[in-house]
Amino acid sequence: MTAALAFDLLLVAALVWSAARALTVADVFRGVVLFIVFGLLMALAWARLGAPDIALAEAAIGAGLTGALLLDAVGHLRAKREPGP
Amino acid sequence: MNSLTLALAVFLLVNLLVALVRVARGPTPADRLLAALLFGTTGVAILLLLGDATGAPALVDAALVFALLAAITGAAFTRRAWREEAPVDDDR
Amino acid sequence: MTIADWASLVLLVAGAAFFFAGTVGLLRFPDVYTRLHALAKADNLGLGLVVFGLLLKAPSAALAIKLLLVWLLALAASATVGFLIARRARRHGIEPWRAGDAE
Amino acid sequence: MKITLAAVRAFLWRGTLFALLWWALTDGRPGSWAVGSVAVAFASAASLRLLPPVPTHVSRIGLLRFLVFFVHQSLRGGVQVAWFALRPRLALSPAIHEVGLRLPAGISRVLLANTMSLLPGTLSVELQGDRLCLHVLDASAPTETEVRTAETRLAQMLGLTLDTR
Repeated sequence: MTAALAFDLLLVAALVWSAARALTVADVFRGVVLFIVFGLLMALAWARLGAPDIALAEAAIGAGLTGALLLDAVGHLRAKREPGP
Repeated sequence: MNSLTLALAVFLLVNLLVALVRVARGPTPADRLLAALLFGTTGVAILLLLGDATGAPALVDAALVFALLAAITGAAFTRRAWREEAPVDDDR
Repeated sequence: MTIADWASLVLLVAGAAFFFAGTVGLLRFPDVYTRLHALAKADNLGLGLVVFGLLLKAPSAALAIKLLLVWLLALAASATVGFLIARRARRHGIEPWRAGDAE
Repeated sequence: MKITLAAVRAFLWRGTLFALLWWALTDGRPGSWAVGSVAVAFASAASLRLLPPVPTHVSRIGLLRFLVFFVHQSLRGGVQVAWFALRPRLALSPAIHEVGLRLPAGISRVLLANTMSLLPGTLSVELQGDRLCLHVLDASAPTETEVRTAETRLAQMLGLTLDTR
């Protein structure tokens, strides 16, 4: 099954790329976005590994809720650093 | 037939990854957050095709969660994270 | 292959084509607003075609309802998020790109 | 919340919809209804609290016509964006248009703003009172006419009267 192999290789490459970028990027906001991207790609990976239940949990908790909380935290950090209107 | 849906899934994954270039490049924070929308539609389509190709209908549930959380992430971003004008950062 | 199989195949391929167009638009269009157009329309139509393609093969009514629900949710999500992002961008003073501006 | 006939009707309608949803989500497993009936009841109660029943009547023919309109227009919208994206020369002429709405205030305007985002060439950017700002891909397109059509279809579906001044 070459299509399956191609899918998995692409997915792995993207996973590693987004993980590395999320850790090394200087801007916090971009780090958070990359973290969300990583979480969603990870959910796809779980789906490929035959674990739809974990894919569901990863998408819901890993990317969705944690992502929203981190975005909120970024907002608070920005508001604190530069007191806005 | 199954191999064909799988091939389409690969095609969509390539699409998704290429579109991530836009997310990585920006230039505005909103451009980056297009990732949420992107996974809300392209990611869902990939999950549905995978579910069909591998005969795992449970993936449809995961697709539902994807679509729901795209909305939550987008709302959290616009309501919370992007309150003040973040400088339009050009990178690299 | 039956007629339903063929129809499903055509719908799936057409859906993928619209996803491709959406991606091209996302890369080529000059500003946030136009990119949102590409995502909100091309990708949603692509997803709709994929959903209907899979509907033709759905083994049970429950699965069919779930597939339709996925599409509805994705439509609502991208319309809402697209609106929120566009509104925020406008309030932040990001000017829409106009014909004649350099990219 | 006062218990009115409208509230009871809305409760029963929404309860039926949620029950159908539960049935689909659980693949109709009979064992799930012990939890399901409680969940459906709570969901219906919560939905009444968050979105109190409005005195509108959703007409079935109107709904059908709106769906046909919507599917047809989203096809057009997708094809149009695809054409813009794929043609060799980028021939966009975007602009921002502002249109006054004739729909009554409330959920129907939000619904219209969301619908417009999915129709060809338009993207809602701002909804303030009865003004809707749209970003359009083609400045010369008859935006106002398109909004009017969508408005009429929505009003027909929800059984609302447009404020024609």
